[in-house]
Amino acid sequence: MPAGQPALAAALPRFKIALPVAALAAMFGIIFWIRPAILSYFGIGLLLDLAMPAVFASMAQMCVIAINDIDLGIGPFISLTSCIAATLLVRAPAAGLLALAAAIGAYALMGGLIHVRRLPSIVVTLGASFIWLGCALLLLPSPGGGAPSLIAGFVNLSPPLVPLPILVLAGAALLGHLLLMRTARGAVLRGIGGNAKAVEQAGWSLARGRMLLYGIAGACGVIAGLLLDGINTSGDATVGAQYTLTSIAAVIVGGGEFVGGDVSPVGTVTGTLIMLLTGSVLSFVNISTSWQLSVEGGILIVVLGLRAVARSA
Amino acid sequence: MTAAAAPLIRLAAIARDFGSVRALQGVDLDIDAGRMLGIVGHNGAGKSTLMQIIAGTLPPSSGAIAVAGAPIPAYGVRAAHALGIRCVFQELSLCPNLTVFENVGIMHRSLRGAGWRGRARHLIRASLDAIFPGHGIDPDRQVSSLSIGERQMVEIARAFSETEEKVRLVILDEATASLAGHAATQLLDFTRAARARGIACVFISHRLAEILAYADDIVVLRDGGIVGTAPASGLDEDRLVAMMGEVRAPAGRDAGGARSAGVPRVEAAGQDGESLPLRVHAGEIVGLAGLAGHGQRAFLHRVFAAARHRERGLAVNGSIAHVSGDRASEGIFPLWSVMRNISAGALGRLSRFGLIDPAAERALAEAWARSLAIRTPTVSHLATRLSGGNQQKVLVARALASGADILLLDDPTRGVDVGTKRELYARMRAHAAGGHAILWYTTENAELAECDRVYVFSRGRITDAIDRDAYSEDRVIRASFASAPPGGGFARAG
Amino acid sequence: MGQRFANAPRWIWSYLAAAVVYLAIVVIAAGAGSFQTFSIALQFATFFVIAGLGQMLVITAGPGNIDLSIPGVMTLAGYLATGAMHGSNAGLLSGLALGLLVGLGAGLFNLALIRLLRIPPMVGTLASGFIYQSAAIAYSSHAVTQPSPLLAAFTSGRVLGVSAMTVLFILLTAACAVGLQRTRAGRAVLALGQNRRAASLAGFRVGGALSLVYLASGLLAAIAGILLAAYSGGASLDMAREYLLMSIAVVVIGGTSIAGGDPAPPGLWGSAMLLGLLVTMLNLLHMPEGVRLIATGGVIIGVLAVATPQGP
Amino acid sequence: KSTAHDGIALSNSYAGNSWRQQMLKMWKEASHQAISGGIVAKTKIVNADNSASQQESQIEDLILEGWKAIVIDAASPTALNGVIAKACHAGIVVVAFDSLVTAPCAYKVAYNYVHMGQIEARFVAKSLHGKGNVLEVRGIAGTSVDTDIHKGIVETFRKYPKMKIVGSVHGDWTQSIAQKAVAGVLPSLPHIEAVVTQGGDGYGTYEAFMAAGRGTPLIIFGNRQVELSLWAKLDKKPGGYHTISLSSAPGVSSIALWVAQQILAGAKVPKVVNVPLLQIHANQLQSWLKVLPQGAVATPLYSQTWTERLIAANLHHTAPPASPGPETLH
Ligand SMILES: Nc1ncnc2c1ncn2[C@@H]1O[C@H](COP(=O)(O)OP(=O)(O)OP(=O)(O)O)[C@@H](O)[C@H]1O
Ligand SMILES: Nc1ncnc2c1ncn2[C@@H]1O[C@H](COP(=O)(O)OP(=O)(O)OP(=O)(O)O)[C@@H](O)[C@H]1O
Ligand SMILES: [Mg+2]
Ligand SMILES: [Mg+2]
Repeated sequence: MPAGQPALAAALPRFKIALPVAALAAMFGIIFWIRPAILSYFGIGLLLDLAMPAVFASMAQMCVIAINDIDLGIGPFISLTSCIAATLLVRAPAAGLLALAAAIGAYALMGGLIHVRRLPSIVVTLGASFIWLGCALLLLPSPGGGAPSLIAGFVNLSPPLVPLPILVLAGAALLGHLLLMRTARGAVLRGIGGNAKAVEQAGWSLARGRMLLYGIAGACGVIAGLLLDGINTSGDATVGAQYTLTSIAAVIVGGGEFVGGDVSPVGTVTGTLIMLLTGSVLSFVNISTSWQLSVEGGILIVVLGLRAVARSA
Repeated sequence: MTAAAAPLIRLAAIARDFGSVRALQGVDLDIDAGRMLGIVGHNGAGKSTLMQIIAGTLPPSSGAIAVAGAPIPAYGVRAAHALGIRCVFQELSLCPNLTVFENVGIMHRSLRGAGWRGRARHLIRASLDAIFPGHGIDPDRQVSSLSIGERQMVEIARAFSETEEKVRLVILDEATASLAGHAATQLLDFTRAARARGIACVFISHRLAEILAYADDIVVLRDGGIVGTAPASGLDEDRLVAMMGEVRAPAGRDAGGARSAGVPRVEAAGQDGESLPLRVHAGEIVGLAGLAGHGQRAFLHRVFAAARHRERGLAVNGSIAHVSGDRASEGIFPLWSVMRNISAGALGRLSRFGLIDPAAERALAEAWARSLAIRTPTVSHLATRLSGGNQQKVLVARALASGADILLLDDPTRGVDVGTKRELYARMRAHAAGGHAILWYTTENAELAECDRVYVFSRGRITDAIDRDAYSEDRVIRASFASAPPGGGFARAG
Repeated sequence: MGQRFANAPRWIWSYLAAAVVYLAIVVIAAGAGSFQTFSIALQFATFFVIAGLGQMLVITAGPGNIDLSIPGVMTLAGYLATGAMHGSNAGLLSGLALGLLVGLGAGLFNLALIRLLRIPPMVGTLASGFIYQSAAIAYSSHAVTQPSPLLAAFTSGRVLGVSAMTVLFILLTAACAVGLQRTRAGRAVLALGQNRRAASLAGFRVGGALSLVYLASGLLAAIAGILLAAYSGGASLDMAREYLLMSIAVVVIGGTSIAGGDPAPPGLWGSAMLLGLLVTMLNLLHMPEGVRLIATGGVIIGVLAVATPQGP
Repeated sequence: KSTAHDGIALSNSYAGNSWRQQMLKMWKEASHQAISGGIVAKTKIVNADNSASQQESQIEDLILEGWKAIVIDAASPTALNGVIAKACHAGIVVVAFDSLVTAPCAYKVAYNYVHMGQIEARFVAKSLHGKGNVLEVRGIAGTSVDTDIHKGIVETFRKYPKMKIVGSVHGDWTQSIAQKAVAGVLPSLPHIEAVVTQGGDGYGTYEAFMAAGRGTPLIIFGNRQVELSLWAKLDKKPGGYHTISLSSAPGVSSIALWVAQQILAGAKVPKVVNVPLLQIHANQLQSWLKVLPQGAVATPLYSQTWTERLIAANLHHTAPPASPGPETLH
């Protein structure tokens, strides 16, 4: 770790968050400039409603990345929880709740397994991804099912003045920030990613820390699945598939690092919105959807490239 | 507290093994409240291991620990912490991704709930102010943005900070190594005040003057055992050095002979009045001396890099091989056999039509294993299964087998027993005599006697160049604390 | 010998598991067509092995190294190659050249991201994979992809009941295994994967080794894409979709250490056969897709847990 | 009511196979006719990557862009229901075709896939004189298209007690996957007399049989050019080759466009518009092959007037108009 240039080094964390925030602001600017009509209660609600599940997917990934792990199974896990919500939770709410709790428990146990047996998280979660998807398909072989009225009712809420997605996004960012960045326990959890030995030397159990973070990740996955079910009013065993990669991208674009426990909930929300709104911006400026993936890849490269330049400057 | 009362901490017959390495062999030690115990000893003597056992972060293999006269059966971090035992570990143990005050929160479990951030900030600021007046460290800074010295200050201040749990013992394991001179003085002066309040201190340092000036008692550790205990008042630097090291007469060797003039293998320009120039010729063994972390290792890396790319002020002529004493992180390939570890540097010569010849590879490895007397059942044995000293020999064999013109040795005898060391010295001499140039950084002053010339580093600069005839350990120690070469105003650091 | 013996079980596991599944198939089908089942599974395993070989090299270069752009490269190379062939043997060479060029270009681009821009390989290749896939999407709307008959025949042709393509890539796998263990460049990759610093200090060209594996991965992905497209009678946009995770799964089940430095080329065949035969077996048992996936996941975690050596 | 100032957008879940490419081409041709004829103002195509959530977000963007009608080829029969309800709520006409949706407010342009299965099974049973082993190559598991065709096949074969389905695999309507799946089970199967497919998988099935060294069974073909030219090739051999080609035509996108336009124009349109399947018989084979470039998919281009007649037939439960032939293409 270079000890020199403390001023620059001190500025880097700020730059890391300022960059995505500026990019997001620019995207909103373009959207509202091209289509001022979207700047309405209805428009914003529609523009951002899918950000609700996506943000929780990214939050789950963030919890795992916080301890230098990677989760290749979060997408199928979200599919599974949305299938549980669409079937069990509708037919037999008690069994559904139990299944969701078991899913969270399974996530925590997976964290425990990784810690105790010192397995590489990337492979364990890869294997788990097949299991989640398999369970989802067994539960719901073809898309269908319904949505519990409570959840469907929630996603259709029209709170006064501010559209629901904004409230949910702001709430997730705020709550995540308070829990992870402001509480003493949050600091300990992030500390594991930064210097696990130091945390252990201060008397904390690393096994418990990892299980807790995986458990929170599982809980975020469940929330994402529930929201997805509410929005779609049905379950689908493949509906969450692309969250696996976009959540990783969102965490990193939002200023997170793969190693070092350097993550931020606010950045993660920002990163998620950037990944999500790329498609809308392209659609509004009438660029063919063929190039959407290219633009997403390009944004990743530009943001991370700029960050690397800032780091080595 | 009278002398008759039980000591704050009593260690009885503490031993600790790391695999086949015996780091501590039955240490008995008392630590008294209100006094500072200084511990000195060569690298790898077992100082840090002992401290980790006291701090509860490492269980002893055997032995007993009693605090204030009461034996503690389930001794561990939590127990130690509850008893008011704090340790500033040798390697930094702050989380770089957290702020200063968050790191304080990690140590004090009682800092939680509403307002913990404010309390943590206040706590660390107060402690920093008390120990290092004028420190200029903002508790809201992220640790990764602090300099090494500042991080060290934070860690020290954190160890002395008190919540409801009172501090009874603070261990400072080479805590002054990365502190600027006046910060070190501030710290040591502060410990006087702390001792007056009944807090015990354990202070480990390679700066003997500090230990002598501030410690109440001094313990000397060698090869995992205590070889001497004395009140500091009765000791001086010479006697302490004598207790620490085996004072060995330099082994006889014929001066010169292979030593050649001509184009130097390595040549580093000096800086006027700041740093002396350095030169290594074929056939020479050149030592790099000074306190650990004063630029010797960085210099070796610069030389290594200069063999491939251009470097300003550094000329390297010839191929280069590197041997590190830090086997685990920059030497041994853990998945490879002894054979492959040895042959790694010589693959070019072992290849026929682009393919490595297995018979030739085996022959090479076996020849070197025999020549260096590496103790291994076969050369197909996993290198990590060997003892530390034999692993080190594997690395030396790799470098020698590569046939490089220049050999860089980075403290290559760390954790190596005396017999092996002697073998290696002889091997180096023979290698140099064979027309190779050797650049050797060591933290053991006794090894410097093996060199044709010694350059002493202090704060990244070369402050003295001592020829073999003029060599004395005293001169090395003096130059180690100098801030500039003799010509440019020689000053003794304190 | 001791070391080699200790390492052997790591890739043996996949062969054992594959053998068990194969025996189960023979029993279930009461012996009907058992050689054919084997040879067909082998033929399909080949595509996984080709892509897995590149992924294995990248993973061998050490922690954090993983190539997520493989599906993108496969799709793009498959499209461009079969698009240029236009169903005629005249276009064979230009098609092949175009496809391989895609692989080389992708490898270079990935390297630029990783070495020049210092983007972590995982996101770098994720991003570049998006770009390759998107290029394929854009190209697909005005392309007619039809492989040259010669190439198509090569992918499905048989010699003594075994596909010629399979034989070729068994040879390539063997060459790769030898290359890794017995050439200087191979040893550099192994050393890099075990300990980057030590490798550099031991005199290995670390940067060169890293470049080698990413270029190889790009090229092999391109080859897999071209052959898959040729075999399928043309490219499709999601022809490589399952290769994102499967290329990693094949490598890991095959006994390659995800921590780097310890590749297991023979294991690729064992694990690709295992995954293929598993599907056949569950198909024969009329098991639903869900069970097949759960079995796959169980196999991955199970093999990992069995084959991961436990430190002190 | 004039639709001259209205815009109609197509949200397509996936553009990665030849059927969908052809479908998009047909949409573009129909769009061209509609725009140059002054019938609608503009059209647009948005393709997703086969994921429901991406398609969802794209449809949301289309709603925000103010399109009057959105035509959907869906990634999931149910996952889009939420956003479709929002579109309907915003007064947008939603027409689903090909891969349908269950949202009640959406109009559907539907093939009768149960009927498709029935025709296939009846043809096979008649050709084999009511006795033989059949392999069923199915589509993508879990889709309604697959379950419907399967249903038609099974219920028809039930009437022929000596017709046996001895194996069933999922070929996902893709040559390569069908080939892999068929090749995987073939060794453990008895002699197969016929293969019922769902279209798009006939060529791969044939390849698998060849690779296994088995004789050519009766394979029901779809409408891919490779399938049709394979048929022509097999037919040249002594004895000929007796089969039919049965499939959904990608040109259905043009029907969906015109249906959407008709609804916007205020015409009376039933919630479900049934479209006849594209059947190609041996006598039509050559004329189709003449207009089909390599890699293409056989389909007519449906016109506005043809669609009007189709709608009328659906309203009055009369026979649908005869399917246009290859001559509608240029
Ligand atoms: N975790 C470990 N695993 C294996 N060996 C270890 C470990 N920690 C220490 N050792 C070995 O134990 C011995 C004592 O090491 P220790 O760190 O206590 O020395 P030290 O006196 O603190 O040296 P220094 O002055 O360099 O800090 C050394 O030989 C070292 O290699
Ligand atoms: N094994 C690796 N895994 C991940 N990234 C790597 C690896 N090796 C290199 N990189 C990336 O590539 C960058 C450039 O590599 P680097 O410059 O250290 O190689 P090099 O020193 O030029 O090699 P050489 O030994 O050939 O000189 C590194 O900073 C790092 O981001
Ligand atoms: Mg120490
Ligand atoms: Mg370099």
